[in-house]
Amino acid sequence: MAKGILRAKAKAKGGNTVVKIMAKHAMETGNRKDKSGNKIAANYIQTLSVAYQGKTVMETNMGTAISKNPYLAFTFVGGAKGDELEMTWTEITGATATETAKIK
Amino acid sequence: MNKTISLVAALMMVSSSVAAQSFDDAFNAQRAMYGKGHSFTFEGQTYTTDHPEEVAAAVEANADNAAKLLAAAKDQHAQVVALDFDWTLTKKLLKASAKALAGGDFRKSMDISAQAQYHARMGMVQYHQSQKEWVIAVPE
Amino acid sequence: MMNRRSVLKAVFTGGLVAGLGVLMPRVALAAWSKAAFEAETQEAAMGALYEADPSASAEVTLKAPDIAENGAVVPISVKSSLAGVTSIAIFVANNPQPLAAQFTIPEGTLADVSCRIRMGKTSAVTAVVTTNSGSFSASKEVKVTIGGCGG
Amino acid sequence: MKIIKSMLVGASLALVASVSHAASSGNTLATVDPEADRLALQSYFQKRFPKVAVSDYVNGIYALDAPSREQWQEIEEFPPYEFDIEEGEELFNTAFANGKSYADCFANGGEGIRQNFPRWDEAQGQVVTLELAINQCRESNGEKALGWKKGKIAKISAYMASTSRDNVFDVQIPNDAAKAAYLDGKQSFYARRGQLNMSCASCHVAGANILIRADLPGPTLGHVTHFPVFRSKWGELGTLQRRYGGCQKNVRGTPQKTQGEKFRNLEFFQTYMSNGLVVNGPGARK
Repeated sequence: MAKGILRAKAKAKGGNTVVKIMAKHAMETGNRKDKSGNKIAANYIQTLSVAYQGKTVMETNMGTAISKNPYLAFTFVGGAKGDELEMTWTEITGATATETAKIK
Repeated sequence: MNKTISLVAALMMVSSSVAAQSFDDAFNAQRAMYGKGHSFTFEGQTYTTDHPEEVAAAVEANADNAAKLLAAAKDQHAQVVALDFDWTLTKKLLKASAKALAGGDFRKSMDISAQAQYHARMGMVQYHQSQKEWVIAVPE
Repeated sequence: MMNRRSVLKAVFTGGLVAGLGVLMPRVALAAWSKAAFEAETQEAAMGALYEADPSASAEVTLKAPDIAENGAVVPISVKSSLAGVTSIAIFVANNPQPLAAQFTIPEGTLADVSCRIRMGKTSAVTAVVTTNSGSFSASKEVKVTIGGCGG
Repeated sequence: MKIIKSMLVGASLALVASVSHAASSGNTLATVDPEADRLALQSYFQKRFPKVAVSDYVNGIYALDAPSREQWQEIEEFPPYEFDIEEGEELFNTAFANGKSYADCFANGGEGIRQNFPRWDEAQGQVVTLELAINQCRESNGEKALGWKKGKIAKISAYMASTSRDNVFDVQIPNDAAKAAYLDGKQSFYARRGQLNMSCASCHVAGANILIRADLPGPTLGHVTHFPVFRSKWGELGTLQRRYGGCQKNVRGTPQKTQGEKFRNLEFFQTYMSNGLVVNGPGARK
C-alpha cells in the first residue's frame, strides 16, 4: 500500500493513549499569490477525524490558519498497545482518504 | 532606504578603523550626520561631505558624461567581483543607471553610477581591511 | 488524487452543510461550518458558532508563546478543567479568516489539544471551550515579528 | 526605525570590540592551532553563558533563549523533517542505473558517518563535504549531480545525519594542506563582508543571543551539528551551504559559490569548532 499523507505517533500510557498526528500538506490558504500575481487556489485539509475501535475519539475542523504540515495532539481514555487507529482526512477539494496507525 | 544602508555601512567602517579622529573619521561622521553637499572644517580646512564619485558626477549631465561614469562604475564593480566581495545592491544600481541612460535621464544615471562606483570601491576597501583585521575578532 | 466522484460528493456535502446552516445556524458542531471558517471577523465567526458570546474563564488554559518565533508555525495548546467539554475552538483575531480550528471532544477524550497555527501579524489568540452549560474563553496576545535573518 | 537599526548594529559592534584581543592561535599557517581555536571558542561561550553546558550548544539558539526553546520543543514533538528523513532513506536506498547505490560509495554503507564530514581528501587535495561526496558518488556512477541547496540532496543528507545521531563530531586535520584549508575557512568566518560590513562572527560569536532586528542569532559552537535543517522560513529542508548563502545576502553581500572552495573551507573550520559535540541533525529551526 502506498504511504498516505499522515504520520502518527500514538502511545498507550497509564490507561490513556496520547496521539500525535502530522499530515504532509501545503495547506494553501487561497490568500497567497504566485509570481505572476494570480491567486493560488485554496487547498487545505478541512477535516481530520480519528476513530478507535469504531468510536470517534477526535474530530477536527481546520481553517486557513492551520500551519503547513498540520499537527494535532490529543489524549483519549483507553487504547492498548498494538490496537489500531483509523484516521480520515478530507481536503477542501473533496479528496479524502482513511489511513491507519498502530498504538505503541 | 538605500541611503540609510550605506550610512550604516559608513558608520561601521568608522568603528572598525583603528586610528582615532582621523580625517576619515571626521568625514564619515559628518557624512552620516548631514548627507552629501554639506561643508565642515577639519584642522582649519574646509571640506565637503561629498564622496569622490559624487564630485566626479557633478559635471554637465549629457550622454557622453553619463556613459563615461557608468563605464567607470562597471569597471570598479568588475574589480570587486573579482575579489568575491561585491555588495548585492551594486548590480541593481548599475542596471538602474543603464536604464536611466537609455531613457535619456542623464542626471539620474550619473547620480546612480556615482553611488554604484562608491559601493564597489567600498567593497574593495572592505576586502583589504578584512584581510588585515579579521584576526581581531577571534576570541582569545 | 481527486476523482470525479469525490468532487461530486464534496459539492453535495457542501450544499448540505449550507442548507443546514440556514435551518439551524448555531448547532452545526461536527460539520465544517463554511459560515464560521470563512468569516472575516472574529465576531462573525463566533456568531456563527455560539449562541452567546463566550465568557472568560480561568478554567480554560491557553498555552501560546509571547513572541512567536515564526508566524508560520505557532504552537498552541488548549486545556480545560471544566466538566462536560464538547468542543474547543481557536481564533486568531487578526487573521484574514479568524477561525483556525475546531475540535470536537467526544466523551472519553480529554479536553487537552495541541496544534500549530499561522499568524499573519501580532494578534489576540482566543480559545473557546464549549461545555453542556455554555462557552468559555481564554485569550492571549501573541506578537509576530518580521525578522531580518531568521523570520 | 532606521536609527534603532543602526544602534543595534552599533551595539553588536561594540561587543566585537570588547572581545578583540590578540588571539593565542595565529593567523598564519605556521602559527595557527586549530585545537587552541576550538578551546578558546568554547571558553568564550562558557564565560558568556556560564549556566549553559557545552553539550547543549548542539541546540543552537535554543540552548540560550528559553522562550524560543519552548516553542522549538513543541515543534520537535513532531518535527516537520520526519517526512524528509523518510524520503531521504528511500532515495538513499534506490539503486543507480548501474545497479550500485550510495551505500557503495561510503564507509560503513553510509550509515553513522556524518560526524566525519567535512573531511580532508588527500587524493583530491580538497575539503569534501557530505553533500559533495553524495554528488561525487552519483557522478562516479554515471548519474547527474543533484542541486546543492535543497530537495533530494538535503533529504539524503538528512537521512545520513539521522543514522549518525549522537555520534561525536571528529573532523581531522591530517596535514599542512588541510590546515591551510582550515585557516582559509577561519579567515572567511571572521572577515567582514557585504554592505552591512558584518562577518559570520559578528552575529554568531559576539552577536549570539543579542537581538539583531527581531532575531536572536545562534552561537557558532554547535552551529553545524543539526544541519540540514527544516527552517520554518523556508517551509522546507535546506543544507548548511544554502544557509551560508542566505547569511551573506542578509549582510547585503553577493553570496559566494555553493560548494565552492571558500564555502567548503568555511564548513571545515566551522565543523572543527564543533568537534566533541554530537550529531543531532536534521533539525528544525525558525
